[in-house]
This record gives sequence, C-alpha cells and structure tokens, in this order.
Amino acid sequence: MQVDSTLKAAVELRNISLSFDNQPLFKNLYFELPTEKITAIVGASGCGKSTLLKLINGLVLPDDGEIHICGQQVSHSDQADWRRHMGYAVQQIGLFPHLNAADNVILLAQLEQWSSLSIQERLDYLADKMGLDQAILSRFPHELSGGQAQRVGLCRAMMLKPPILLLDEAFSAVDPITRMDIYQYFLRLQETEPRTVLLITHDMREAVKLSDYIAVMQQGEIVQFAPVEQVVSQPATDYVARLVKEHI
Amino acid sequence: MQVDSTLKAAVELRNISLSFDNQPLFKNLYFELPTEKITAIVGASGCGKSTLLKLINGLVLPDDGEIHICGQQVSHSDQADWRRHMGYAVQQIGLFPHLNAADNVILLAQLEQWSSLSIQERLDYLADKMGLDQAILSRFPHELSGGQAQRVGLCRAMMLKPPILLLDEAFSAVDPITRMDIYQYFLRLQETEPRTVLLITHDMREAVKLSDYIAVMQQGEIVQFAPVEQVVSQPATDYVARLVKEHI
Amino acid sequence: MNRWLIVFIVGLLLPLQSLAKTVVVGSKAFNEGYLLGEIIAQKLTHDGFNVERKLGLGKTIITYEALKQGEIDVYVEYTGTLAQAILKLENTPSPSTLQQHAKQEGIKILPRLGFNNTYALVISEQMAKKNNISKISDLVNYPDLNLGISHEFLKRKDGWQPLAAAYGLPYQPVGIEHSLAYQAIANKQIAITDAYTTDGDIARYHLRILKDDKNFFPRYDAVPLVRTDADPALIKSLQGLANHIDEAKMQQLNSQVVNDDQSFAEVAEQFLTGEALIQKSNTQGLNSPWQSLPRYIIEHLQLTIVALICSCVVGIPLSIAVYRRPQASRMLVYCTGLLQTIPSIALLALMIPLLGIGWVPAVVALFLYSLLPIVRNTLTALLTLDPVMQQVAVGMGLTPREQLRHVYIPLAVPMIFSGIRTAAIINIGTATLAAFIGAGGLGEPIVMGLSLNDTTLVLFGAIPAALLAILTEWLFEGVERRFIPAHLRNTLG
Amino acid sequence: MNRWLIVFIVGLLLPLQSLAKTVVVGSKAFNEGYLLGEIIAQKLTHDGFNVERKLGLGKTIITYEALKQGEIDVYVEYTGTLAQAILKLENTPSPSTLQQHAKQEGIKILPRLGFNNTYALVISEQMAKKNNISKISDLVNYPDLNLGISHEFLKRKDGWQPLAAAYGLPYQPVGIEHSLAYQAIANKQIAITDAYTTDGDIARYHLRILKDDKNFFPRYDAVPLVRTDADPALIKSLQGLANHIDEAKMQQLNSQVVNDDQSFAEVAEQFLTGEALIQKSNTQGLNSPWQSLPRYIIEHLQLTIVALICSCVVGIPLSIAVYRRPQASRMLVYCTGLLQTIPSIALLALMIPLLGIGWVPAVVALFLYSLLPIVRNTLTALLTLDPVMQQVAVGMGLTPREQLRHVYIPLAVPMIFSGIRTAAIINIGTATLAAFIGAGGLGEPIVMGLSLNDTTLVLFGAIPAALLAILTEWLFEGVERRFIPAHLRNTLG
Ligand SMILES: Nc1ncnc2c1ncn2[C@@H]1O[C@H](COP(=O)(O)OP(=O)(O)OP(=O)(O)O)[C@@H](O)[C@H]1O
Ligand SMILES: Nc1ncnc2c1ncn2[C@@H]1O[C@H](COP(=O)(O)OP(=O)(O)OP(=O)(O)O)[C@@H](O)[C@H]1O
Ligand SMILES: [Mg+2]
Ligand SMILES: [Mg+2]
Repeated sequence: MQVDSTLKAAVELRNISLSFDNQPLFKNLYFELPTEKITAIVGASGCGKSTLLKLINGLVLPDDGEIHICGQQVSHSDQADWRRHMGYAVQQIGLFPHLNAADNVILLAQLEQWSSLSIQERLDYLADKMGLDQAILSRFPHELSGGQAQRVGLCRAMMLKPPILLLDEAFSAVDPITRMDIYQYFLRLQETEPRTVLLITHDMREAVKLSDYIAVMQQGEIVQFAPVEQVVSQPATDYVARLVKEHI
Repeated sequence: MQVDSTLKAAVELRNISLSFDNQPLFKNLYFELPTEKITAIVGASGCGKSTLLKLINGLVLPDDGEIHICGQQVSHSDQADWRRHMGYAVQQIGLFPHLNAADNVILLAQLEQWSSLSIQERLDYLADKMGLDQAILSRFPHELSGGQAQRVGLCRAMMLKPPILLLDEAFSAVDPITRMDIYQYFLRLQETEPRTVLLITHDMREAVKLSDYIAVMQQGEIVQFAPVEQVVSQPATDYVARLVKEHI
Repeated sequence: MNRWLIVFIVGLLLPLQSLAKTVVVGSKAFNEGYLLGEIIAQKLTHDGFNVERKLGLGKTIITYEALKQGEIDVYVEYTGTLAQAILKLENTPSPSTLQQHAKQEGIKILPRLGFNNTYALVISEQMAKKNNISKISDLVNYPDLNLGISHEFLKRKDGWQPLAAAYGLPYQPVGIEHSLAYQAIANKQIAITDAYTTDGDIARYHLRILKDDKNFFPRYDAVPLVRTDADPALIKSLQGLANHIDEAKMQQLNSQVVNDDQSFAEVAEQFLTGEALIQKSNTQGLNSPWQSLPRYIIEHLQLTIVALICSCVVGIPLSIAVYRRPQASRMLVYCTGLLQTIPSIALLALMIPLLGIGWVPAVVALFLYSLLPIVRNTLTALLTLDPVMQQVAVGMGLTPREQLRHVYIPLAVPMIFSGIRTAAIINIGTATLAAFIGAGGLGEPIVMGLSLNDTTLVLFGAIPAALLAILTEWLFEGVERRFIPAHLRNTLG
Repeated sequence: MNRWLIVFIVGLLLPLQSLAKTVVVGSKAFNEGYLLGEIIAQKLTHDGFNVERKLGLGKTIITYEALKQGEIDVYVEYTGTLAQAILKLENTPSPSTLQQHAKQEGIKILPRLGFNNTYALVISEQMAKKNNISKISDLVNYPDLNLGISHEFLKRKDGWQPLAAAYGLPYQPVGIEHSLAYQAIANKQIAITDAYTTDGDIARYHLRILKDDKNFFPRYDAVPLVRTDADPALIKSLQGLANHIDEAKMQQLNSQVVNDDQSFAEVAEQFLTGEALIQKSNTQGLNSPWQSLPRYIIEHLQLTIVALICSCVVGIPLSIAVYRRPQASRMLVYCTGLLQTIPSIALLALMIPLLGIGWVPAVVALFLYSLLPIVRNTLTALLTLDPVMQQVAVGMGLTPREQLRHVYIPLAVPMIFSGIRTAAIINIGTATLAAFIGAGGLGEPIVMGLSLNDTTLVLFGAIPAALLAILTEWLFEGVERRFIPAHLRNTLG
C-alpha cells in the first residue's frame, strides 16, 4: 500500500457514534489524520483516545458513521486488509508470552515471507534505534522490564515499515534519555521517509516536540485540532489553555 | 504496624547482590528508604528499579545481603507478614480480571474484616481523590481505560492505609491534569499523615515536584541519593546532570 | 438460579436419605428364590416400606453374608440349608435351637412361610392309587417297581444310600437325568423318582409325593431371615406371610413361572391378591420399563452425583494441596492415572471382595474414575496461571490460603469446571456398568436387554443416559453462568 | 528429543504394517474347534507366517462371515455343516460340487484333515465282540438290546427316526442325557447309544463305533476353509496337514484336552511334533504369559496410539473450526458427550454389526471415547484466552488462520495437552475391554484371568497397563518439555 501523499487525510472518521453499555462515548465524531504527518492526541484519562485508535484499526466497530482510509470508505471486512499497513502499538503492550522478544518483533515479517536476511537486518536496525541489545531480544516477555517490553512492542509495530502508525502511549515507560533518542529517530525518519503517525500521549512536551498537529480530546469530543504552534499560541478552550500553560 | 518515625530508614537494603541468568544486576547494593518521606527512583529503562521494589516487597529474593524493615532484619518468611503494611502498585497494574474495579480495591479490607461501612467510606474517599466515579468502579478491568486501571491499582495499594507505599510508575498512564490533582493529594497527605513512599518515575518533573529525596540509578547502582534540591543543584555525575538539565 | 440449583440437587439426593430407611430384599439365584423375594418385596411395598430389590445375588453364602453385613435386610432361606451349609450343625436341630444359633450370628428366623422344600420320592398318582402307596415305607412291599433316581441324589451323602438303608428299600435304582425323569414316569419306563417337594412339575405330571413317615429327610422349611436388629414393623409385615404357602401352593406358583411363562412379579402379585394379602393394583404390570424408568434415572443420578461430589471434594483440594510441589503433583497424577487404567469391569470385580456389592462399591469405582480429569485440569489450571496475577496476589500480602481462595481458584475455575464436566459425562457413561454389581441405575435395562437380546430394553437405558448427559451439560452451563463472570467464562455457557 | 520420539512412535506402529500380512486363524467356540485352530496356528507359525489367533469366535455363521469378510484367514469347518447350515444345500453333495458352491461365495475348501466327525451309534467293545456286531445293519438281529439315545438325537430331523427307518431297526429307545450314556453302558443299563465319532470318551469307555454301512449319516469331514484369494503359501502350508488326523487320532487329542487337562497349545504341539510336522520348540511352553507379554503390550499400544492420534486429528481441528460459533461448539460438546455415555460394553456390542469384530471396531470405540476430554479442553482453552492477546493478534493484521496457528493454539497448548493426556490414560484403561471383541491387547490376559479366576493372569494385564499409564505420563512430559516454553508449561513437565 502506498498512501497517496497528495491526499489531505490518510484516515478520515466521519460522523462516528459509539456507545459502551448504552453510555455514549462518541457522538458524531469527525476526525482527519493528516497524511505523512505526526499527530498527537492528548486528553484526560478515559476520554476515548484508545477507543479512537481501535476504531481506526477496526478492533471496535462504530455504532454509526463511516471510516475512510486513503480516501476509500472501508467496511469491517476491508479493515482487516489494511491492518498490516497500520502498525499498532497497544497501550497494554501485549507481547505474546510464548515468543521471545525477537520473535515477537519479526512474526509479521516471517508471515510476509521476508528473506531471513532482510528480517535480520530490519530487526537489528530497529533494536539499535530503540536501544535494545541482543540479550534483551532473546528474553521472553515476562523477563523484560516495563520499558524494554514497551520498546519491543514499538519495534513489532514498525517491523513492516507500515505507512500508518498508531502508537498508544508507546513511550510512557521509557526513561527520558532513551526517549530523547527515540524522538530523534522519529523526527529524522519523518524527513527521509515520512509516515502518517497518530500517537496518544499524556506528555504535552512530547506532543509539542514530536508532532505536527495536536488533537485535544475531551469526553469523546475533539475540542481543538490544529498545528502545534496554533494550539500553543491560541488554545481554543480553557482546558487546552490549562494543558498548554501548566504542562509544557 | 507503626513505622517508628524516629528511625532514619524504614527500609534498609544492605550489601544486596542479585543476578538474573548469571548476569549480575545488583552488586553489593546499599539503599535506605527514609522514614515518612517520599523518595523517587529515576533511571534508565532496565536499570533495576522494579527489581529493587520487588526485593523490598520480598517478591524477589537476593542472592546475598540483608533486608531490614523498620530496623529489623527480615527473612523471606517474615517479609510475607510485612506485605500488608506495604502498599504495592505494580508496573503492569495487574488488576484481578474476575473482580470488578471496586472489588479489586476493597479485597484486602474485606480480608482484614473491616466493617462494610468503613470499607465503603474508604473506597469512596480514594475514588474521589483519584477521580474515579461510580460507573468506573463497577466495571471489570478489561472495560477500563489504561489510566483508569492504573488509578484503580493505586487505590488498591492504598486501601489499607499502609505506612509504606511502593509505587512502580503508578501515574504514567494518567493525564497531566488528573495527575496534578493526585500530586496535590499526596503532598497534603504527607503533611497530615506522613507515609514512607518509594516511587519509580521517568518524569523528572514529577520526581522533583513530589519527592523529598531522589535516587538516581544506573545499571544496578545508585549513583546519587540525596534531597531533591541537592540533586538539582549538585548533580553527582554527568548522567544525573543530563537528567536534571534536559528534563526538568 | 443458585437457590434453585441447590433445591434441585438436594431434591435429587433426598431419596438417598430415605434410601437409608429402605428395606432391601435379597434372594438367591434360582426361580423359587426370585419368586419368594418378589412376594416379600410386594408385601413390604404394600405395607408402606420403601423397597429395593437385590434379587438373584448368587449362592447361599454370598446372600447370607449380604444379610449379615446389612447390604440386604431380608431374604428367604431354608432351615436345612441354614443348619447345615451355613451354621455347620451336624443335624437339623429344633426350631428353637436353630433360632438360638442364628441369634449368635445376629440373625433372626421369622415364622415359616408354610412349606418344606426337601427331597421326596414321587410316584404317579395312578400307580399310587392302584397299589395304595402313600408313604415311603409302603415301598418295601413293592420290590418290582422301577426306580429312576437323579444322578445328584444318588451321589449325595444324605441321598439314596442312607434313605434306602433307613427304610430298608430293596431297589437297585437306575441313574437318570432329573429333567427326563417325569417324562420317563409318564412313559411308564420308571415308576418312582426323586424330586423337590415344591417342584412345579409335580402337579403337571400328576405325581404323588410319598410321605416321609420315618422323617428321614431333614426339614427345609422356607423362612424369611432378618437381622436381630431389624425394624419391628418389618418383622410384623413379614409375619403376615406365615403359613400362607404350603407345598401345593408353592408347586403351583413355581409352575406358573416355569410352564406358564409369567413374570415373577405377576405371579407374586396374583398370589398376594389371591390370598388377600395386598389389594390388586389397578395400574399396569409392575415390570413395564416405563414404570421403572424414574427409579433407574434417580438411581443413576444418585450414583453419578455422589461420586462426582466425592471426587470434587477429594480431587480439587488434593490438587490444590500439592500443586506447588512438583514431585507430589506428579505422584498424584500418576496415581489417579493408575486407577483409571484398572478397567471398569476388573475394578468392579476387585471391589466385591473389599466392599461387597451394590451401591457403595459402584460409587467408589465411579469416584476413582472421575478423579483423573478433575485432578489434571485443576493442576494444569493452577500451574499455568498468569505469573503477573501470582506476583500481585503475593505482593499484596495475601496468605497462601487467601491467594488460592480469592485469586488462583477463581481464575482457574473455567478449567476446573471443564474437568468436572468431563468427569460428570464419563461418570454417566460408566455408571451404566454399575448394574453388574447390583447398584441399579440405567445400566439395569441395558444389562438385561443385552442378555435378553432385547434392543428396546437396551434403549430404555441408553437413551435416558444420553439425555442425562445433555441435561448435565445444560446444568453445568447454568452453574458456570452463575459463578463465572461473563468475560472469563468460555462463551459456550 | 523430537527425532527420537518420532522414531519411537513409528517403531511402535510398524508391527501394524506387518499385521496386514499376518495370517489370522479363527475357530468356532468348542473344544475340537479350539484345538484344530491351535494346530493350524502352530503349523503356520512353524512355516514362517506371522500368526494371530482369534479362536472361539462363536457360532458357525459368525465364524464363516468373519472368514468371508477377511477378519480371519482360515478356520476348520465340517463339510456337512458347510453344505447344510451355511450353503443351505438339501443333501451333502460330492466334494467337487461342494467346492464349486463354495467358490461362488469366494471360499476355497482345502483337503480334509482326515477325520469325519459325524453321528454314530456306539456299543461296548465287549458286547460287540460277544455278539459279533460291527455295523449298524447287524443290529437288526439283536432286538433285545437296550438303546439309550440322547435327547438331542431323538429330536433331530436327521436323527433317530430316519435312521431306524433306513436300517429297519426294531428298537423303542429310552431318552438319556448324553453325559450319562457312557456310564450307563459301563453299568450295562443300556447297550448302545449315539455319539460323535471323534468323542474323546469313546476310547476311554472302550466303545466300538458301528459302521454306517448304508451311509445314512452325512459326511462331516473336517476341512480348513480359506478365501479363494488366499496366499498360495498359506494353502500349501495347510495342505501339509491333510490326512494327518483320523477319527482315532482326533478322539485321542480331544481326550487329552478333556480328560488329561492339557492346554490346547500343548496338545497341538505334541501332535505336530509327533507327526514330525514341526520341530519341537525348545523354548518354554507357548502359553506362558511372559512370552505373550510383548505382543499384548504392542497390541495395546497400537490400539491406544492409533485411537489417540485419530481423536487428536479429528477432535482438535473440529474444536478449532467451531469454537467461534457458540451453537456449533455446544453441538460438538453434546455429541461427544453422547458418545461417551454409550457404555463401553454396549458400544462394543453395537460395533459388531457395523464393523465386525477385532481391531477396527476397538479403535473406533476408543477413538470415540477419547474425543470428549480433547474436544472440551481445546474448546475451553480457546474460549478463555486472554482478550488482550486476541486484540493484539487481530489488530496486528493476522488472518484468522495465522491468529490460530501463531497465537491462540500455542497459548492453548498446555490445556490441550492436558486433555490429550487424560484421553490417553482413559484409552489405556478402556483398551483393556477391547479383548472382548478380539482386538487383543492387555485385556486378553485380564479377560482370560477373570473367567479362569486366575489372579496372576489378571495381573499380567493389569500391571503392564498401569505401567503403560505411567510411561505415557513420562512421554507426554517429554513432549511438553519439547514444545512448550518452560514458563508456559505447567511446571510438572
Ligand atoms: N526474570 C528475569 N529474567 C531475566 N532477566 C530479568 C528478569 N527480570 C528482569 N530482568 C532484567 O533485569 C533488568 C532490570 O529489570 P527491571 O524490571 O528491574 O527494570 P526497570 O528498572 O524497572 O526498567 P523499566 O523502567 O523499563 O521498568 C532488565 O534488564 C530485565 O531485562
Ligand atoms: N468494553 C468496555 N465496556 C465499557 N466501557 C468501556 C469499554 N472499553 C472502554 N470503555 C470506557 O470507555 C472510555 C474510553 O476508554 P479509552 O480506553 O478509549 O480511554 P483513553 O482515552 O484511552 O484513556 P487512558 O488515557 O486512560 O488510556 C473509558 O471510560 C472506559 O472506561
Ligand atoms: Mg488509553
Ligand atoms: Mg520497571
């Protein structure tokens, strides 16, 4: 899959409604994910950020509304086809306990029948970027520290070089210095081979540093969605203002 | 149990050595946890922070060395007795899937045969402080958002008002505004009923804001352990200096 | 749901409670024994007892021991057999002496039913009339008569030899197969043969029993035996049968079974109503499998439920007790596996010397069989728990007991239930073998049907057993729905 | 480890391959049948065949059908029985006509063993000499002799009535039980009775067989039967027995079994070595259970392994196929549960009309029995998987197949193995019942031992079965150690 970089939005959610146990979470939500840009979603815990990612990935079906990926409306069954082109790092990390770290990372490439050489190359490259050494890669998930596991999950999501990346608090357990390295990697990557990235974070400074756009979510609604500078300089609501003022 | 507040260190680790798979993690580690103060441990991912907490809690046994709690050396079997007096929020959250959020929180109090009235009071109090409403408390863990689950885990650790609290990245999935409220709560609590708290964090600003002491760990060694102001003003090593300079 | 379930199970087990107060009627394994057992059973039923039949238990000693050990409560024995084969007395003593000897064994002899089933010489009525022969000593005067004596009677120590000596009989008898003797008398090939006094063919062949005027033959009076601690009401009811069956009556009843092909139950009922001992039931014949079906099913359920509860009560705590010690766990799995390999029938056969027959050994066997799936699933579930859950449970400060009670077992429950369900279904299947050792249940019609080659009867056991299996699945789905939160339950439930 | 395991299993199953080339010797269920079967079996073994015995199959028709359908390869039949009872011919035709009729059924009649086992009249040697009686027609001259004729022969359509008519015999015979007749002759109560020409007691009681000089009795020549497509080497070997057993020899052999209490195998071996048909084996007696033990064990393992593999191959994919559809899963569990409730013996009995006897129905029964634990554990394991793992597997873009193959099944494997292990142990136990339908295995000594009341023999089956169970546990522990990472394995392994 190639994301057409002339398209404004690689992913578009239109008029999405969703309820859990009859409690509405999203009501007529509209959201566009800018192509080949990094977009951060920030918002209170429980406001629906992870659920938004699951909607894009097709893990959760909307009660109503349309989802367009690369300009095409997708149905539930189509969505399955898109998934390999959407790297997804889930919030709970969710490494497979029966595979060691390396096998967790390369599973998809093996299924795509990459040559073992290119698999090894890609694995080494990612491990290096994420600061994972060989000893860590050979451990089983239960032997990894929280941050190590999280970085393995990130490698797994990026293994196939997916044009779209969905990162659900993918750096939260990583220490600040390693995290800086990862930011650098992402920013350089965006210059050479730009991806469409949607990342959820609670760290406003991370959002500002890493992303082109910020979407601020509050109770299932997007209260401001704008380029970073605009969010910082012209916060749309008090809530955004508080976030910007106190946490950057 | 009452922690004797005249004691300098509620918990003392002396000469601790520990290896995983023949790879030494700690070598003659010495660590004191100041009584009724908040101490933050910061350090790179995989440096051994979570393992230190497990040592204190007795979930991991040292290959060598002594552990003193409240001035008494404890053996493995003793450690079990101390555990109810040490609230422990694990990094993986680890809510019991068969109990809903409220039941997860109150389990220990029920086993301690608290009256249902005092259980309800304490639950309501904690939920209020952590920003969890009734609807969230009645959900099962798999129905909670990441931040909600983490706060439920925090409530569970604090339910019995334990004099010692071990918090392993217990706020990482909580949004900044809610997090601020929790900080406020902790700081007020420290004034009225001071606890001995050990918290692991990657957020240097959190460490500075919340804690009295900061311990900086690097590859299984504590490279600086001092009051916050001293760590900020006189970083002991380059690594600490980088952490302080770039991340506060 | 929970409450209804308990009510249901208690309801099922209640009959078990009343089973303790049930009278178990036994019998030896031959026609007259079955028939007398059935007569007693029907009389007791009529008198308000809850009657269980264990007819056809086998040889004398087995039946007697079953009575002594309380597996049956009453059966009919012959005084001669009691004196000689059981109590090993030299001669048959007077009734009161016999009663005393029996008392020492804890056995009480009830009043005789009225007939004396002993050896006798029989002669055709016609020949007897013609020659005016009515007692054995009359034979001395007719040395020309042909005697055909059964092989068995010729051989017996108390048979022909001493009889001839006692009466001074001048005959050289021909050995003859008993089954041919009456025909031989009818054909006039022989004139006299030996017989049992209650033989149903005596009347049919118009034979006369010669009076044993020298009292040579010991008395084989049919008497019900009970234990000395028997319920007085039971004794009273059985006394009601005293002297109601004389030799002619018994002959007639035996003949109805043998020659008229009536069932024991029918003959017994006709007799009892004829004697006005019970009112005629205006229901269908007692033997219809439809009528016995509820009993089969309840017995079957009792067997399987009790065995299943036992193996849960033993297997689950045992597994929990050992699961942290690999060696002990291994031993447990090996032992339950060993028990499983002892094949059903051999197991049931091995049980008999240890536990006798009937309900208890059947439950024990089923219990042993259902252990394996329960033990293994419990162990596997506990040993494959999520390690994070274990860490949290320990780290929180739960005691090992509390860890199990509040975390590990709730998390292991779906797997444990899966084992219990498998065990339950296996039990329902294996319980059909219980009929081989008289434990009843749905195996009864199956075993009967297989031996009678009666497919319908087999299906009377097989179909309800199959339905029970489905019912059990439903029930367990209900229980799981009650005890396991939806998201942890296998969504089957 | 993996490689050795495969070698081991293939090694176990190899004999199965060669089993296809085994000659299966059958027999009807009476002494002479067993003995002739054993003689044939030993002759074939000596001639290099791999022989399996299925002796004592039952009545004529069962054994004949077993031969036709290839469950056995040879048994000895009597020409008279073949003509009348099987081929339903009016009279017994000439050998060549009979051969033709048999050929239409696909059966080949081999040369007669040498004796004609038919009815005959016998007389005491002494009386025969005195009166010079040697053939039946001689009897016409001695109308005063007492004839005692067995009940059965009196009743038969081709029995006494037509015989007397054919020879014009002037007697009015007495009916007598056959077992008493010889004694009656010895006692001089009767002079003549009927007998089979090969009866072992004829020599013992010094009786003479009267020649059937009018060829009244049809010929019952003993002939081995094979299928027309039989291995020529097999036919050649069996032809070696032709005319080696005449009536006197057969009488003697029968007598050795009945009166001298020798085993069939011993008598057969003595005969064959005596006739120089085989060399005397200088090993222990053929019947020693120690010698048969390896065969029992291999047969047992074959039964259980094949059944287990089948139920894994069917049960696991079936469970995987349906587990996402609750209704289908429920149906699957119900059906396997139903199969489980059909009690072992009834199942084996039901199998016979469908699948005949022997290996195949036994494997099918075991297969059906081991389905339940496997299916239920597989379903439960798949349905109680950690939902986060499922979310990740789906969210990563794995196809449903890949999700199963790479995530769900590996995670479910400990539970699935637990089900397979339970099934394996249950199979080892239940396979002992296979002996009832001639499938061999460790049930053979158990069934024999139970019927002979020989505890040692029972233990020869029971102990190896128990050891097999432990061995199986070990093996599975090894397999689990191979295929499941240590931290996921239940630490037992
Ligand atoms: N069971 C184990 N087997 C082998 N290695 C282990 C095991 N548990 C932890 N380790 C290793 O020990 C080191 C310390 O782990 P620990 O969880 O204490 O790190 P941490 O400081 O908490 O890191 P993080 O900030 O990423 O959570 C890591 O390198 C980890 O891979
Ligand atoms: N299966 C479910 N059943 C009921 N409620 C659910 C379920 N899944 C999520 N929710 C609720 O939906 C809301 C949104 O959840 P979501 O995981 O999207 O939050 P989030 O924005 O990712 O929060 P966090 O920052 O804490 O991860 C939460 O209140 C959560 O409790
Ligand atoms: Mg979230
Ligand atoms: Mg950690």
